Amino acid sequence: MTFKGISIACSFTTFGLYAVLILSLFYFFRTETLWDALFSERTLFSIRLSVVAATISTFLSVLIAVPSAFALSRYDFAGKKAVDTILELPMIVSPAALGAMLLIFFNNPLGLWIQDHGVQFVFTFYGIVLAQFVTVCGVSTRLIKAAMDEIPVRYEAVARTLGASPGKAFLTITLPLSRRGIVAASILSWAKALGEFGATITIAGSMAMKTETLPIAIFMRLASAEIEGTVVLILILVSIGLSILYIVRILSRGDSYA
Amino acid sequence: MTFKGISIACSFTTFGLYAVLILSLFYFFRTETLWDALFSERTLFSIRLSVVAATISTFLSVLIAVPSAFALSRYDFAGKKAVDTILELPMIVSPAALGAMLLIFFNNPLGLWIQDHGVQFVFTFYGIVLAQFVTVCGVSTRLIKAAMDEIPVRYEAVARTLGASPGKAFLTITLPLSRRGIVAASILSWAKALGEFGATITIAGSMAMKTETLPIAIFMRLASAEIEGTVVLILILVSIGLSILYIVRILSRGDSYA
Amino acid sequence: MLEVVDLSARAGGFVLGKVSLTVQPSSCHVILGPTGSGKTLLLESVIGLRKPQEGKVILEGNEITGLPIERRGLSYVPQDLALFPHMTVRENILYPVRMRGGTQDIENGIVRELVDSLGIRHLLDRSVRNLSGGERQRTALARAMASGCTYLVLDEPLSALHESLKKELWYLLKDLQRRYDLAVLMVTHDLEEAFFLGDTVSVVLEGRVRRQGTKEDVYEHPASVEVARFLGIRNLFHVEKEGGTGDSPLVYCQDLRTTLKLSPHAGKWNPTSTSSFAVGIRSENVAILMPGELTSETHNVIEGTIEDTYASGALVTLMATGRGSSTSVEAALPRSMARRFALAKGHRVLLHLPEESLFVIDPDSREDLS
Amino acid sequence: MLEVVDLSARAGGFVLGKVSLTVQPSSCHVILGPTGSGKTLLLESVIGLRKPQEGKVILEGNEITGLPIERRGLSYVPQDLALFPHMTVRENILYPVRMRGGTQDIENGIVRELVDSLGIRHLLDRSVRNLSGGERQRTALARAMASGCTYLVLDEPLSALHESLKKELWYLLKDLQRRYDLAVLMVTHDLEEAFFLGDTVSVVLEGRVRRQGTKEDVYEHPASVEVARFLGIRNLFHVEKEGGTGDSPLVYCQDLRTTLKLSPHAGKWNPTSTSSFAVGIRSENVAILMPGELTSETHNVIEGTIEDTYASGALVTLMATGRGSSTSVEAALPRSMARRFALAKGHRVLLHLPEESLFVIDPDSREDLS
Repeated sequence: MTFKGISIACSFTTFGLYAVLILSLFYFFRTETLWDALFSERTLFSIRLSVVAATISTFLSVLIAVPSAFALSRYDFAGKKAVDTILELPMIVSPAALGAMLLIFFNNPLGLWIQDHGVQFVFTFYGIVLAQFVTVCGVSTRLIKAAMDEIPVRYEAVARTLGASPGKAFLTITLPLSRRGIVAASILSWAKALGEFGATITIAGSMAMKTETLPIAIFMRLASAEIEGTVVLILILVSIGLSILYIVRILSRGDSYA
Repeated sequence: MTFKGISIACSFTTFGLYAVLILSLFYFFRTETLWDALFSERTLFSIRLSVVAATISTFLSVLIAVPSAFALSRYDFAGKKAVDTILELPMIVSPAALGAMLLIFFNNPLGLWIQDHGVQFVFTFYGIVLAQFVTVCGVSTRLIKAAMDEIPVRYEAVARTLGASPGKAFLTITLPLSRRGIVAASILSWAKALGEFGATITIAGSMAMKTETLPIAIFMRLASAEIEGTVVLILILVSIGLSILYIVRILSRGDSYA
Repeated sequence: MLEVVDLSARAGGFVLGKVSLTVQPSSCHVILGPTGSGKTLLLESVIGLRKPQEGKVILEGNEITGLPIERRGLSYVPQDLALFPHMTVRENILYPVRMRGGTQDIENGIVRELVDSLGIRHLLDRSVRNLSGGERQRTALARAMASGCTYLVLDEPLSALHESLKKELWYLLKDLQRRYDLAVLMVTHDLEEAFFLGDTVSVVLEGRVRRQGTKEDVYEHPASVEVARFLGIRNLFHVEKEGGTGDSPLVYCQDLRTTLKLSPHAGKWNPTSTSSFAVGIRSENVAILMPGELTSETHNVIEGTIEDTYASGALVTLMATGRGSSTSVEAALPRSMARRFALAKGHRVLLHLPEESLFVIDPDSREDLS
Repeated sequence: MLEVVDLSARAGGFVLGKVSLTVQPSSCHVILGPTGSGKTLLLESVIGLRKPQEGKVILEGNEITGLPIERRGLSYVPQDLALFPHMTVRENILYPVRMRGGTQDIENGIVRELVDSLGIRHLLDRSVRNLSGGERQRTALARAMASGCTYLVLDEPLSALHESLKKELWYLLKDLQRRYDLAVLMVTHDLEEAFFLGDTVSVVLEGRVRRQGTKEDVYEHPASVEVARFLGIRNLFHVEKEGGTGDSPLVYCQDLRTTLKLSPHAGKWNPTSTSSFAVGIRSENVAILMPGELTSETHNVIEGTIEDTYASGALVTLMATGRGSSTSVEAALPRSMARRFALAKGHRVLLHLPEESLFVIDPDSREDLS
């Protein structure tokens, strides 16, 4: 077998692994249970809860990620390296540890004060949003920074020689040029928020009809051996995931400023 | 405030968020409990279990990722897009769903046969390794592919005009040139395997002294309100995470073939 | 002998038309064309980096079109040289020897000779990352030639170098070519380089070979408007047949309002079927006569006024317009001559377009002349 | 007037020494140097993209060193042009108008004029992604000039273009410069471009200005070995003072085994303190005399044998070695002349090194001559 053949075979092995996992779901797939499971009040609540929470957390993180990413991509400032490093923390540290850190924070005096005088986070919808935000904020900043790094600084420099202030150069050049990268980063962040499990279950628990997001519902149903219902939920998540990959792939096609 | 100032302030906000989370751990940090928690049999078992499982799963995935990444980076073949897309699945789909898919697979006839005649995966050490492997294999392939994409194809092409077969060109040119990228990818994959929570807990459960990895131990201790012990475990994970980020940053510095 | 026969290739939407060319032993064939004309695509098809759609590549009588790259027997230096960055100069040079299972010794036969004639002995233990531009070129050449192969394929290998260094390497290449009897196929967009190094030249424009021949032939007779423009010739004029014999035809040039005498070797045209066509002349072939110098040679002389002069390097270029004409003639003359004649804007000059330097534009391409 | 005074800058480990230069109104100052010599660093410090370590930039009497980029009043065209890819040609050109709050109308005053004189009216609604090389250049120039600013800073703006297109743009640039009274500061590594476009030239080598002056001055008197080599001059010879008056000194050239007469304007040297130094001559200034042509001018003529000839484009270069000498002289002569004399390898020729073309190398740099 040629070298080329072996390497391609390896890549199909990995492919096969994931494909078998998806296909094996269909062994337990029943059309009847699809509708039952899909339109049960509890499933619909999970879907709505997941979508709303992921949307809010993604919106918030992109809002702060765009200017942060620009600062990290364009300016040199004291502490830049520290900021850049800590952004990867949620990608490296276990989500369970992240959730635990949140829970521990709310057992601190400051956290307790916030809980008493502001918003209740532990075991609530806000806790879900916060868990997702903490997981996603670093990722979206990193992705948007990568998109902005792709845009040569010279565009802004030239815009400035043409009379644009730094803010105007950002609004008229950098922002429109990184638009597709920002959209792609938002979608990927949204998918990550939607699938967040470890941090969410740690801070918000797994209360049916209250904090049961889709991933938590999968875990709970499986624990109670409802395989057919679980399969339906997994298929929903997998379909959303694959559609998102497809969209992002289209968005990032042919983006080159070299 | 200038535009530059605002954007830098935003990046420090994100930084502050994560920094506060880490700092709040120290509110519950007691030196006495550090040693107690660290050297308890159960903690040591968790650490050993996590390190061994993560090392095995990372080794296996890098082993298959290197040739797969080369095929994806260098060759055009039927189904390449499908392979490339599905590799991102574990990054997009919830780890809980991934674990559930594994569990469901082992309830299939094929999976049951494997369990009966080969290795027992559900609720065992092998289940942990498999969960980590499934989570990490796509990521490591993607990272190594990115490293290989950085190396201009012309190096191999020129090597071939100088008399090298495709296999020799890979061994003498591509592999040494992507060495640092492969090492960095392995380290990041190892960190991801170490922190894996959702898939592991779904397929391997959370049995003390059997399948309790570090992230699962954090979750379990927090559930039983042992905050001080949890803090120690989190600090271990965070320190490993930050050291790895630092190492990877050094490795990926100054790698340019343009 | 390396032959390319009816080769066509495609990259994305770009199509390279049927190309045929021959590289004679111990000679250099240059493929000359602007960026994006398909030169590199052609070279990569010959080397085997791309599958051609049609056509053959034949090396010393054997077809090599289907062979894997490593068994074609062509040495290749790409535009960016592709020196292996993780190896020293020595390791780079010995790479082809190693791949072909030879003795990995820098003191062995041809390798030793190359190291000395390229003057890179002192660099052997350096990493290729720390070489200067010229040192990189020499190393890449040594590596390509170390396998002893005498067919060398070069893709604009000097384009990154500064002019004076580039010229040093031209001399070096010529020297190597003679010493090792190399057959060189090379691509460039640099006119001077092409006409310095090439024995034969193919001009490629938009994926098609538009002109092919010996260097003198291509240089003096571009044959089409596009090729003439590409070679930097701006003196192109409409003419109509007027009379004269086949040996020395006379044409009337409306643009310059004068009658021109052509040489019989001025180019392919059929005076009986074509009555209206175009002629051209290189600016350095336009001579300036001082009023007293006007001899019995009364043909092909125009009286004009200097519109503008541009000095650049060795040559001074001037634009002059004949009386009653709106078309200007470009003349380039050595700086010393321009100084002696004290030529300046507004001066009257006599421009001589020598008949042996006028070439005829292939009438098929005449319509492109605006 | 744009003045740069004692500017020094640093990028990584690279240091640009103290540079002073002046761009006179309506003139063009060219910074000429090879890749990596610090040209772009210098330009970026003037534009404000980099903070200089020391020195001042003064525009029409006002120091602008500390001003933000957008308030310096300099228009800039970078090497890659940096046309905004998400805008049409029209939007690109109107960008500076929009940023300065002017009427965003292409038919307004200078913008309209520019669109017409640059010939880009038909491109206005095209995306800049689909422009050809020349169209991109014209758009970039129009955009830089649309704000009405008459100080233009260009960073090798033509380096990506093919030769013939490049020349078209040289003429266009000259024309724009005259029409709009532009003061241009421009960087290039292209010798021909520098001496075509520049009124004054600074040669920058390894972060230091090595020669500065009018274009003729720099071209004819490189003054140091490095600058001469960089300008492509290979005829550099050791000489020793022999005699003659201050007006027409005589030197003995060991390399060529002959006595040479120098002109009083040959360069700065002090015949009393320096007895041994070097002279140079451009290859195109070396004349070939036919045996009969030898006149009363007996000085500076060498009898030599042609070692090699190289034809390339308009000029033929030949290397000739004098009797008993091992140093060869490079002479470049027009192709037509080489043909008329039928010069070939082995022929004997008389080489004339005219005294007015010989220049003296600054003795401080003499030791670099190998």
